[in-house]
Amino acid sequence: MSINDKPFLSVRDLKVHFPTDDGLVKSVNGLSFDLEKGKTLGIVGESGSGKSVTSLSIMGLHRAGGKRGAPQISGEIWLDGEDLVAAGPDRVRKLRGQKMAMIFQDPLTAMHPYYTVGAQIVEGYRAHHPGVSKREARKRAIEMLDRVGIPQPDKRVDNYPHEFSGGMRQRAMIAMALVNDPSLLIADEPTTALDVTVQAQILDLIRDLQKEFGSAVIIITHDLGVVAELADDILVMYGGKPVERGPAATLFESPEHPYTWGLLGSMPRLDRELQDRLTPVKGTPPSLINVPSGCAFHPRCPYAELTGGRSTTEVPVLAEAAPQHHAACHLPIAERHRIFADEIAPRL
Amino acid sequence: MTDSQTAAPQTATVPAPAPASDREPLLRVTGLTRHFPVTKGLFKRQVGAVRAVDGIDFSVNAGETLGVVGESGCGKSTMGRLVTRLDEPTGGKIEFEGADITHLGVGAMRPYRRDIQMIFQDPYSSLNPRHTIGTIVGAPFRLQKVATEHGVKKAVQDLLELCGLSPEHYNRYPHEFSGGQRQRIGIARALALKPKMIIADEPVSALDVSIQAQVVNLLDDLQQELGLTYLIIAHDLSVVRHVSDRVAVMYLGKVVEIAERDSLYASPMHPYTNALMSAVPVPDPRRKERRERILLTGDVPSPLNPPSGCRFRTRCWKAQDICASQEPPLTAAKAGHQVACHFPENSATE
Amino acid sequence: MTTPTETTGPAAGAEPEANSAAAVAKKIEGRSPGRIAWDRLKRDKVALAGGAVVILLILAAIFAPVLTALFGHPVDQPHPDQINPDLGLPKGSFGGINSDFLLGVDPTFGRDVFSRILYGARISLLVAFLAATVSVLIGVVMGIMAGYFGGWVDSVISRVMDVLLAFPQLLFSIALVSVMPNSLLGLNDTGVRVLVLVVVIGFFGWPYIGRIVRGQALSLREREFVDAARSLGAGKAHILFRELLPNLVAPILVYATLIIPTNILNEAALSFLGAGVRPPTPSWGQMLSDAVAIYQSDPTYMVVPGLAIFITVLAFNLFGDGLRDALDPKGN
Amino acid sequence: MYVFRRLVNVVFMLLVVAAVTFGIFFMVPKLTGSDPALLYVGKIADKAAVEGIRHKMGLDKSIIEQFWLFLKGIFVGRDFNAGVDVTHCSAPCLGYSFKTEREVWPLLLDRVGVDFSLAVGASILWVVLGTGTGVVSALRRGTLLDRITMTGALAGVSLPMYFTGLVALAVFANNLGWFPNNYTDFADDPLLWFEGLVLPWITLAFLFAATYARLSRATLLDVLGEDYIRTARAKGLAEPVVIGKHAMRSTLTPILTIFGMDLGGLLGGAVLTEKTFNLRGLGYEAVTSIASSDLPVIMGVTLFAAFFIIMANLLVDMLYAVVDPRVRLG
Amino acid sequence: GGHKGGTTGDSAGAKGAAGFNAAVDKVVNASDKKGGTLNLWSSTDVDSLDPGRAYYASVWNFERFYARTLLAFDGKPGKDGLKLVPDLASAQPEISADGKTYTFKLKSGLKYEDGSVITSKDIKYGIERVFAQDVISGGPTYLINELDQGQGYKGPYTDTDPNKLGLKSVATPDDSTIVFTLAKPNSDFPYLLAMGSASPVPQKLDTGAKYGDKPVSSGPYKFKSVDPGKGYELVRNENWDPASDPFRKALPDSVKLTITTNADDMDSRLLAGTADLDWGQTGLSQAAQAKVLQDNALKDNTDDAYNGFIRYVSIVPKVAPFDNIHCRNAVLYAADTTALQTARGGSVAGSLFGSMLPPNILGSDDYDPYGLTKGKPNLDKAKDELKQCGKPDGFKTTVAVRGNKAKEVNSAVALQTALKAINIDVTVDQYDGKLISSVIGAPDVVHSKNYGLIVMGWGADYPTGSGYLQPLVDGRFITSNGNNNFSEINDPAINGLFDQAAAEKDPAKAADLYKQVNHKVVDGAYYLPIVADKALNYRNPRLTNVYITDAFGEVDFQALGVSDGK
Ligand SMILES: Nc1ncnc2c1ncn2[C@@H]1O[C@H](COP(=O)(O)OP(=O)(O)OP(=O)(O)O)[C@@H](O)[C@H]1O
Ligand SMILES: Nc1ncnc2c1ncn2[C@@H]1O[C@H](COP(=O)(O)OP(=O)(O)OP(=O)(O)O)[C@@H](O)[C@H]1O
Ligand SMILES: [Mg+2]
Ligand SMILES: [Mg+2]
Ligand code: NI
Repeated sequence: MSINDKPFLSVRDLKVHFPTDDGLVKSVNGLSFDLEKGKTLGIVGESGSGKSVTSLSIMGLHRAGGKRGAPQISGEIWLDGEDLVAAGPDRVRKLRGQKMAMIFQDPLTAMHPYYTVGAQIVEGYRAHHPGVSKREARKRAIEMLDRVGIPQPDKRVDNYPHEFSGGMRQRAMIAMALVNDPSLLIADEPTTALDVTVQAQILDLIRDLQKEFGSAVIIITHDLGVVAELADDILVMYGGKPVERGPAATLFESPEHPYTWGLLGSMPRLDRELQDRLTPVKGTPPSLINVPSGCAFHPRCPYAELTGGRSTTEVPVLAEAAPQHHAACHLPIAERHRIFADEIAPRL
Repeated sequence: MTDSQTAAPQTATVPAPAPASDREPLLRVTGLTRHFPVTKGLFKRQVGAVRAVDGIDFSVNAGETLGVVGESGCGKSTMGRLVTRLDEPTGGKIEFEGADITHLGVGAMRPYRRDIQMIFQDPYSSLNPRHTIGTIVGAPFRLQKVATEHGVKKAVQDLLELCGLSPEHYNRYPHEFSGGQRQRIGIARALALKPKMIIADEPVSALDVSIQAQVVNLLDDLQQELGLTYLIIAHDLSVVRHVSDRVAVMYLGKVVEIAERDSLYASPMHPYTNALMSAVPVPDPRRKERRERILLTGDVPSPLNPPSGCRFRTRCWKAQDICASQEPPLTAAKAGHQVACHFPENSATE
Repeated sequence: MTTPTETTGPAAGAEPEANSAAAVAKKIEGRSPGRIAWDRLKRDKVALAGGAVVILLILAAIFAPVLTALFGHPVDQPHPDQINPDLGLPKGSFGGINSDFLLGVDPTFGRDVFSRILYGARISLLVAFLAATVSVLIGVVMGIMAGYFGGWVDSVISRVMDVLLAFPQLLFSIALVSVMPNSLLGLNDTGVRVLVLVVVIGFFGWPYIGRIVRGQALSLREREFVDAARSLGAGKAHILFRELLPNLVAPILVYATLIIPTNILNEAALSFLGAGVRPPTPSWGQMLSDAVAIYQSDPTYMVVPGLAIFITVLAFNLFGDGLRDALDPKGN
Repeated sequence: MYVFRRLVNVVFMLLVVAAVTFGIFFMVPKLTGSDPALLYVGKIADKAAVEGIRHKMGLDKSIIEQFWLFLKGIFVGRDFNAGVDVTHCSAPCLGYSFKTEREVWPLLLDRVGVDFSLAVGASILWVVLGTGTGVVSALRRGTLLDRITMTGALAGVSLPMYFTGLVALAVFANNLGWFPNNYTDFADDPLLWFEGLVLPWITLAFLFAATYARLSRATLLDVLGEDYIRTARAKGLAEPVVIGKHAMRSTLTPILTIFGMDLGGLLGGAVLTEKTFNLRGLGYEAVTSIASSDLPVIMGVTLFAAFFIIMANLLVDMLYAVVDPRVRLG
Repeated sequence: GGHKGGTTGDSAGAKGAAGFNAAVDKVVNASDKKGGTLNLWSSTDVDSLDPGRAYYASVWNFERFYARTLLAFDGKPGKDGLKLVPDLASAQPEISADGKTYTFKLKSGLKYEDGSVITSKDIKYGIERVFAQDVISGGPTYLINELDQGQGYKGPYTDTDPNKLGLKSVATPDDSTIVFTLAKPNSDFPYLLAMGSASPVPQKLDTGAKYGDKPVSSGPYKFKSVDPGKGYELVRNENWDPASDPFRKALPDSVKLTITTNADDMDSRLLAGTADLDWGQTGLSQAAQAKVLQDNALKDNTDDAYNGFIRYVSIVPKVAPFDNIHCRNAVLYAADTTALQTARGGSVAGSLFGSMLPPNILGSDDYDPYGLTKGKPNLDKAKDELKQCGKPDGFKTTVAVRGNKAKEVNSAVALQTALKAINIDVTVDQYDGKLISSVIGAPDVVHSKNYGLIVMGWGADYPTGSGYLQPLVDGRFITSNGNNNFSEINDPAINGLFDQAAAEKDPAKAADLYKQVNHKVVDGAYYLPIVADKALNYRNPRLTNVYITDAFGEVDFQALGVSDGK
């Protein structure tokens, strides 16, 4: 296969396992997806479903070496024709910040408290543009701050992170991530720490910037509203595995997996009629050490019996349910559609 | 499909919010103020004050749920702490069942504590990690010296069951439970003394989406069953819509709008409420292009030095000179809908 | 929108919902926080070794008379035959170590060093433990009050701690020890010295515990369970001692174990400076102090008490370190 | 303004220390029924002689008056009667030693040189060695090297310094004869000064380095878990930059704090070191003055020691504000 | 063993004169070679260089370099050094028949270092200074006791006399005559005048309390530098006339006294030959001592001489059951003197001694009725005495000991162990060593604390029987504070013997009286002598004219010279 045939970002059977005292934590256990330039992928899933671990794996930010905390990573991560899992740490480091960049959830802790915002942006720029002078880099930093909508960027560039408000910090983080025009931007819960009104500003900003730079974007969140705003494609994760993947519109319109139904049913929505009761997913998220046998969702799945026992024994694979729309569920497609139409859709 | 999660019986209908007028308010708050002094220097000279809550009025009727929304730092939690008397108000008055409880001391307040209970935001920090569930849920009985028919243990186990937990959990420690279960424990504790009113500060915001719904349903069911009155603080407008009968919107220590739920969500009058609503991301990709969003500029100003006049004017697209000089009072714009704005939207006069 | 502040640990949270019939994988035994710490501690072999040495030392100190009777000679009995009368030094090399005197004899008198080390351990451990108790008691009460009440209470207590830490405490200890009468409250000379050492070491040690407890109390105060207790009508005493104190047990235990080796060093230092218990009651620091004058001619007499102090302190430190790791919530 | 306020605070703390010290050492002779004057008469105590000495020492005045005179001496100086004429002891005057009848202030200035020499050399050694090993073992966490250095550090913390010092003396001074155990003033002969202090430096540094190694390792490990380190890596910075620039800066801040305290403590007298190595610094002076109830010297040493500790604290706080922009002094 | 120490071999071998204890009663390396620097070292600083304020024996010894007195101890080894010879005085004093008036004539041409003449008024002024105890404190006060005679003289600084010479008992009819009038005869009076506190001080140059910073020399050397805590340097005083001086040799060109902080360092310098003599003469440190004793070449350069101290245990008859002499006897018989000696550091640190008058004082003898010098306890006799005392099953008592003196604590512990053998249960009570005056020096305290036994030591301020014994055993010397007669002996017979001796002009006869006092004290079982103290001191082989004078129990500093002229 030639390089050009490959998608810009292609993750193949990614497994990230952490050895701990209590056992092997299978944080990501067989994840595959593709992402093209200019497209946005939304990854949703509950806390602990392996979203952050996935993004850190792509960035190569898991700690290598040593005994504790270093995960066992297997599978392939192809970025622009290069396998990041196979590449050496030095190579990945060169790509990091330049070709791929990341925005973190909590901008306050993600910035060094002792250095000015400007200095931290300049540093990222100069790391990949060794020839650039400090003054030029500073100019670039001011330009980036301006670009992300920070007023008076020439003054603010010399502020420390704690002197910024939450929204401004997240903007500064974005400026820092975009300073080298990365072609892949990963945003791990970029707005969770922010207020709705500020969140709206930031989401707008990300969308505009993506249009402008044409980069590929992965947005990670547990808020279905946020992905609906931004994503072209959506990947739903449960217990370290993808359970459903598809274009945003279809996924929201006709979700295939009972877990996705659960997610949609459990959130009150402003855009719908008021329901009397929410429909929660019963039970609690699974242990990643002792992942339930078969379908990891089966202990919480109201339809597990309908699989004729397969759900407890057989691990479902992601199978195409509709064009470009895949789900990992033992329920026959027809059955799924029936249940959705009869029981779920009316309540949503 | 029935929800097997909760033991409480289900009701098929949405309880229609009764008109506020014909009920006696259980809780009435007038001019409530809390300023946190900012001190400086050797002699702790006061150089200013964080006006966290700056004169708010509202009342909650028996059996209803008042939802309070607002952005981070607008004073929601402070308000909640004042009402539960965990904090001392700087000014104003809090009346519970007609009695003034504004400045009662620990001892004098104790009897009222039975009637006013609280559910906390963080299911991790609100349970003492060194106490067993039995101790935690049984604490109200011991502290209030309430005699129980079959002993505290039995009472606690009943409560656990009521909240969808197993009585066997009696001797377990909080760290052995998931977030949702812990929040249930917190709720069981709040219910122990059969309170009349429960104040919940962000009761579900620390929970995962799939768990959040379980807790919201539980709160609903308990209200039905026990006839509770809720004051629920949250920043998630959708959750608030789901649980509340009436909703108050706060901005920088002030209530800017307070209305019946449907009226508020259908036709918000304060520009800020409008902006808030439009900012909520909607989980529907088809709607994203069609929605017109009101994007606010800038951040919430500092409560240390709030803007003059209308506090929202610095971010308001409708602001005029009068907004800077005159503070708009909270007035009833229509039945069951009060707003504090010089130029309210969706109003008859517009 | 949710703000997961903490991920539910998969192991801890894997408890199935009560009435959800399907059980999630492994059911975890209900373990109390103390039990968890103990399980962790059990895996730390080094800490366990330290703990074992500590226990042995305590036993040795308790049974010093028995051990002396079995393997040594009475503590205060001189053995002039073991001493070179011209030099006042033990006969034979290595401080007179032989099959009869396992650790040799002390210069001048020829008393059995083995017995004296054992009896010295009694003083060292007694002073260390009692002083730790004093420090912990004062430190916890002061720290918890400063941390919980804040305001002027905190200011006053913190200032007192600052002043105490700025005091040249060794000097004070020496001064106080030197002016104490030889009998007090019905105690004999050694009793008085021990009492003074305990009071002095314990008193100057409390600010360290106080600061830690204060810091912890400050952060615990912000935890919502304190508000929860208050909202149930709990009084101050209940909050301080029923809600906060159980959460302070871990740091207190850790710092108590870590303050003991410090106290042992302090006691030895004071004895070394001549402000400890008085001869003929043996103590390790005093033996070292005696050894300063003659370490060139009788190095064994310096090495033995030195090693005794070292091993004891090391064992306590190892154990304390392990305990800290085991009780540290961040540890897993 | 901040500095001024802190300095007022320093003076206040010193006054408290002075008052308490004065009170204690004034009361002690009263409690024990011993008369300091008796200590300074000759072998055969004569009533008149004792009276004379008591008057000369000012011990016949009330405690308030004595303390007042003491304070006056510090701020404006005071007069002493030397028999033939009155001598003025100019501020800062800590009085005259009862025992040697030398002025206390110059005596302490002279003594502090020893502690200064001790502290400077030892602190350089221990900071470099301690943080160095701590950082290396944090970076090599879990390896054999880490385990060995940390066990070594724990051993270092557990060794009483008077024992380490004696062993060092026995081996290096006595057996090998490498370093003389003798202090020479820097001004007299820098080389001998250096040689004489090598052993005390190493002994002290060994003790402190162990603490610093443990502290810096723990702190660095904490810092390495911080989000901003991950951010630095995400920017594609080379690992040495991440460690050297981002992690180290945060690691050094808490180390700075205890360094200030330790240095302050050492400057105010290192009693055990001085006794072990036969040095005559403030610590020695303190012990001997207590042994001889020499109140003016006791007061002087205590104030010196407290001053250094408090000033070190102040300095650390101010440095902290320089290092950490989040800290505002106000 | 190998010879690790310095380079001392050649001189010891070459001259052959030296040897262990060679300087005790002989002059080692007698020579008149002048020049060079005498390097004295000390690990303790001087208490004061002001002759009126010094009390250290070594300073008194050292004063002979710069402070002359009317009479002075002769520069001779051993007992010969106890003889007083005229120094500033032209001859021995004229003593009146009633023994109360002493008249001295000064030599002519005596000068201070600045060339001014030394007059009898300066001597009187020097003596008067001692009366100003609020300024000139710390020195011996015997002269006040003898000369005040009820006048209440407060010293020259507050003297209303225009010439500040208001002390009535001393007259200076002219500049070369001085007359002392005593209240009662005292044959020891000349010894008081031989103390530095009776040396002349020129009134013009008196700086009061600070005089010790620059004492004005009347002797062969004057101070070049005074650096307290560090060192002192003496250089020749050109205005000193050797012809006027009966014994001083003044051999070296300069004398340096270096104060070190480190006794070990000093000892290694001594052994290495870079220091000449331990100025304090307190003996080598234990490490150096062990080294020296194991190496004969080094040992030849040492002297282990009596220093005039007796270490003893006072037995207090005022505290029961020691009111019964048999109980006191029991202690004496049960004492294991070898163990007690070992506790003090072994035979080098002192020899067993049976009585209470040290060997360097006239009248001392080998009296030992209890057989203490045999070194073994006599338990049978002890038990017998116990029985006679009515305490056959033993009793309890307390021994008081200074906590800061390791050797004394060791002694107490050794005594405790020894007495256990006859069931005397001894509690060791350590008191703060600086509180001697108010603890064991206060009879009330001794009684209330039931101190039956007190460990102490004593050395004479002037080498006569009364100088040594009177403070210890004369009942009239008992004071309520600062008492030295711990046993509170108040025996009219003993007191009378002292008076007799004071009136006795012939030293030999006086010595005999002191011998009687000594025997009476020993027979009364008031004291358990432990050892007659000795100190093992090292002398640099390059030193000349080394000998130990019994006057100070130390090497006579002023006689020393250096053979190599360096
Ligand atoms: N270093 C590590 N060692 C052990 N387990 C780890 C480690 N890092 C992550 N995990 C585990 O991997 C699982 C997935 O974590 P991840 O952070 O990817 O979740 P997430 O989906 O991002 O959740 P959230 O929404 O809370 O951010 C979690 O159970 C977590 O405990
Ligand atoms: N104890 C306090 N001292 C000083 N200021 C305080 C204190 N508590 C709260 N504040 C300030 O009061 C304001 C309101 O705080 P509050 O916690 O009530 O806001 P909130 O609406 O609950 O915000 P969030 O949504 O973040 O919980 C904030 O600016 C906060 O910084
Ligand atoms: Mg995450
Ligand atoms: Mg809040
Ligand atoms: Ni509802």
